[in-house]
Amino acid sequence: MIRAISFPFRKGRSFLALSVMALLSVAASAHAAETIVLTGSSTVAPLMAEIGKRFEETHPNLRIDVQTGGSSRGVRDARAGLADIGMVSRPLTDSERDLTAFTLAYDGVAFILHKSNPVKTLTRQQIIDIFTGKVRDWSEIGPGRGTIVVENKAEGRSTLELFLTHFDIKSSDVKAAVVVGDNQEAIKVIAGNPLAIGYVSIGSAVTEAGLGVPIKPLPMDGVEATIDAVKQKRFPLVRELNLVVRKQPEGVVKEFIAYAQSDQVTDLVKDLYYVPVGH
Amino acid sequence: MIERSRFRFDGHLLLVWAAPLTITAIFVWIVGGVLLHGLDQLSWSYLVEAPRRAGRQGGIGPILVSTLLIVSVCLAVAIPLALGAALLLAEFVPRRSTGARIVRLSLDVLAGVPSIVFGLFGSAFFCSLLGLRFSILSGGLTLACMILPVLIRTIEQSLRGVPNAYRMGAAALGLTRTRAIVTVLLPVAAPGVLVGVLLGVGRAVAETAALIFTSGYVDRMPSSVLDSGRALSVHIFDLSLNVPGGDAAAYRASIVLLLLLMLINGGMLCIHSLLKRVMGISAQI
Amino acid sequence: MFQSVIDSPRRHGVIDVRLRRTLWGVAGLASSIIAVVVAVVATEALPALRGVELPRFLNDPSWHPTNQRYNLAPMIAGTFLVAGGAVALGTLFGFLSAIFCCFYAPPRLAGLYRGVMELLAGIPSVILGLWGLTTLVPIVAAIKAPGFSVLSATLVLGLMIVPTIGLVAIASLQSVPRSLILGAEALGLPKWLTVVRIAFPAARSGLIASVVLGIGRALGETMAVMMVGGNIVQVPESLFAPVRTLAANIALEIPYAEGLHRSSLFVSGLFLTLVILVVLCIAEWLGPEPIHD
Amino acid sequence: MYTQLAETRHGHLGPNLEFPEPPCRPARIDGQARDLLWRVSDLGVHYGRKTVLSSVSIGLPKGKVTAIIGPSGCGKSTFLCCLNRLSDSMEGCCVEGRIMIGSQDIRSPSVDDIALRRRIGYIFQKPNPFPMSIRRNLELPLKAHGVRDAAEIGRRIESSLVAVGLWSEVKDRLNASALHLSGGQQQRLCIARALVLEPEALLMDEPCSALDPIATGVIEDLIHSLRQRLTIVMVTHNLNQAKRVGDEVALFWCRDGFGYLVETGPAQRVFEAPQDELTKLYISGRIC
Repeated sequence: MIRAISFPFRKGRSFLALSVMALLSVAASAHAAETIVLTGSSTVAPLMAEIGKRFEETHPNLRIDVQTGGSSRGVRDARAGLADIGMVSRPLTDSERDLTAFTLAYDGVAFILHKSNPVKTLTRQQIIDIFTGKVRDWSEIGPGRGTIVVENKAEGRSTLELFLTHFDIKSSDVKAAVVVGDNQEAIKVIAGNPLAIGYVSIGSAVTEAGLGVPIKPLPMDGVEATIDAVKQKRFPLVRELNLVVRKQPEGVVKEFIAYAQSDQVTDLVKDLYYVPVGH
Repeated sequence: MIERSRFRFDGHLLLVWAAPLTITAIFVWIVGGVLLHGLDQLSWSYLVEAPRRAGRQGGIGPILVSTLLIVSVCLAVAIPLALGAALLLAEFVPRRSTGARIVRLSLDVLAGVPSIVFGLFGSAFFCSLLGLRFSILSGGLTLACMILPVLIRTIEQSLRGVPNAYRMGAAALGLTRTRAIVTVLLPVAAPGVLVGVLLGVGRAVAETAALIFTSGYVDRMPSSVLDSGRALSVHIFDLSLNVPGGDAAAYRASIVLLLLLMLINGGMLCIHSLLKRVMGISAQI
Repeated sequence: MFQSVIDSPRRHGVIDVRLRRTLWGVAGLASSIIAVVVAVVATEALPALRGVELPRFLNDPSWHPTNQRYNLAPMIAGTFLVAGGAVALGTLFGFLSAIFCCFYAPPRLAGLYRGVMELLAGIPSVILGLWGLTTLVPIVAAIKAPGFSVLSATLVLGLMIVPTIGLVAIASLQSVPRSLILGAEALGLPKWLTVVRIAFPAARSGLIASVVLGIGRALGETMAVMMVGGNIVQVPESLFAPVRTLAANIALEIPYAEGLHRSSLFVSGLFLTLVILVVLCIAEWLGPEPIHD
Repeated sequence: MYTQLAETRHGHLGPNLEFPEPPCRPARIDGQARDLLWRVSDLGVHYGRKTVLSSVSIGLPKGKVTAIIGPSGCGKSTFLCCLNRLSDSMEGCCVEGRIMIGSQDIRSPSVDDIALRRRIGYIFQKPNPFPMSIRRNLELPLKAHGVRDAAEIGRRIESSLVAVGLWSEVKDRLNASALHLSGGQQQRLCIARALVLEPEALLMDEPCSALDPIATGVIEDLIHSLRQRLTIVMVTHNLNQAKRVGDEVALFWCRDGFGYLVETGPAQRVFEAPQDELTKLYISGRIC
């Protein structure tokens, strides 16, 4: 009777070990189908995921896995070969000359204010004064009153780099009241605060404004902030969304990149309010 | 002389009723906001179809499947580990022994590690070192590491709550430690264990940052545990922070997540009452 | 007459010894996870630790990694401030909720409120962050300027840890032997005194555990604090000044950090683990000895 | 009722535990070659540095009821725990000296303490039935010791409940929670729970201290009925109870913090003609 108690215990353990081995062997086979892995910027990822899905329709045994983790991860994984293609929402810096970039789409960056803010436009100098803290109150700009709530982007973000280079300020000079990460979060901050000013991708701004979010994009250097202005290259602040690869792509990866730049996907690019490359 | 005053105003009564009321009010405020925005296009097809237009349309079928897989992998790994460690801490080792204090301190520090660091740890350890790459398995394992501290602490507390009289009673009847634990201690401590599991599931379902780096972003229907799968919270995160015009869909997905939570909590309560009837355990009077 | 029975080999003992050994293995595994986490963070932090002298992490002029400035001090202060406020708030509301559920509420209402807390524990920090961003911050902004502040971060984080503290406190209060409570009530003690003087001390070890779990969750929270805290790197001089915690800092910058910037973020991860260790040792040392085992 | 109990004694308890021939031969009449179940020689017990019991040597006769009396705090309960090694489960308790059963010291590592506790039941002062149904309380020890067959379990439960006089009161609500029973009923359930394993001996630590006189009377009758079948060692404060129930009496006393054995012997002699001065005073009740 007492012996009976311990007997199942021994048998149970060997059964466990057997099932673990079985699980692992099955797993190895599951990955035979060919996969293209993309990692990188969370701004580009939604677009590439849709393009990947459409590309998969015409290539049955191909699987395209799009992962996020930020532009720096895209560069690192592409260089280390962990990912076939890296996604970067900015032009390559000179330290990244070893990678080759393929521009996927363009995206303008515009300043946005709360809808109720009476200010219609801002000159370049006014923007520099606001962001460096020389101007603190809307009354010093024109109509409207109240301390300005300056919204800046986090270190390393592509829109921040673009903003700093365009207005040639150093990131340590910017005096901000709030620092945000993604564009959508930036828009929600501005929508929630009538005295706030910030800069986001034009695509997001136009969409959310269209959906009734109380924000309005500001024209810059006289050019109104619309997707067409970016398409006709009239808008000064534009960033490119790139796919980066370590060595010259070949085979299905090359085909996929060409497909992503082709005009078969312009409807997808427009659906996410970016400007397709082709035109 | 001792008749009750008509209304015995007790300052503490106000305090004790005020706290839950504020918490419930805020909860209703949050959930109300979510329901208001997301309830309109909610339909059965939404729970089954695959997402379209980067999630703004179509359903969340594959994402629900990935979420359930991730949570079950997480619980399947975390609960046995937690039960083992908690049993050791509560039953086999004196509370103040150095071994127990080291285990407890290391778990408490683990409980404080931010979810983003867990994501990086998961992707470095499970994804690259163990070669699981972006997969539901590595997501589940990372989550298991995250919820272990909560599980172990609550289970240990519930085991300590079992009166000593039952342990002595079991010993006096000549039950071995193992059998006493299985037939007497764990059934009596079941309510506390249940609380721990509920908190663990709550944390696992609510996790975003860690899963982005481990279980991934792919919203295709996973074919095996080693496929990358997007969890529901990651989907909500992506829709609300990365996809322009994605808010309505984010709220819709949040409603489904809350329903999923209600389902899991309800399920746990049924398991508990079933357990009580089967084991014949009656609540302590 | 006993001979045949007593001399039977000690088979029972073997099972218990084997159980004890497996349990030690499992506990060892569980407690080794933190070592692996710290190892991963340390290997990634190595380049920055070598490149930048340690004191510079505390007295650099500011935190601008791209311009080689790595001052973490304001963020450490921010973490203590926000986590401390949130734990205080969470403990107050958590304990009051536990008292409500265990002693004051009719059973059906208590069950309902437990359900609310269990759901609140499951709400993703993204949703709480969004709610904070869209509703809480404008309210705080109405009181004083930016709205993104220590106050809103503390409120949101406090709200998040109430369920953790409340549910664990309920479990430990319920394990207080009924005879203790009945004894106190038999003496005609008012309910509040019974709770505070008899039930709480008896369940003290469980209550401490719930607070420690709350501290862990507060220090570890990333997403919600990032959305409502304002993320300005400064030692907040008032309750309404924006703040950035170490965890929010990592979440904010890790996707776009390169080289030394990225490994300096991991150094802040190490600092955060150190902060957690310090806070826990204080809690362990301050926490009075539990009365009974 | 008791014959039923006797028959089941022959049942086999599992493949390797052949049950020895029934012990219920009437004890030999001559008192000298008394048949002792326990032979305890200079037993000492201490928790960490605090000594609770020192140099106790006593023989506990088989088939008889030994009542252990003495003021509280003189280690009576600790002594009882050592007899079936329940002391092992007490944290920080270490025991010295020899406790012999037959020719075997029960504290030697080769002794299987689980089997030992199954043969020697223990009843606590405060009734501690498991928070389960009455049936489950009785089933649990049986299943733990390998009795699987449902009919056997049913019969055993009925016979032990009948033995403690609970059967008529609970037979139609066996699935009700044990915690809903009264104090006296709970204590009798605990005794039934011990009896269901058909032990050789029963250790009872002040079983009736928490019970009303009627319930105490029922338990004392129960002890009377079991005296032939089992060896019973009972700790009690109640001198009349010791007189009524005890065949043998042992007086423990407490001196500067630890307990020791004062005197032991047949109840009749100890109460009428106590040899030790201390016993005389304690029995006459003059020492408070």
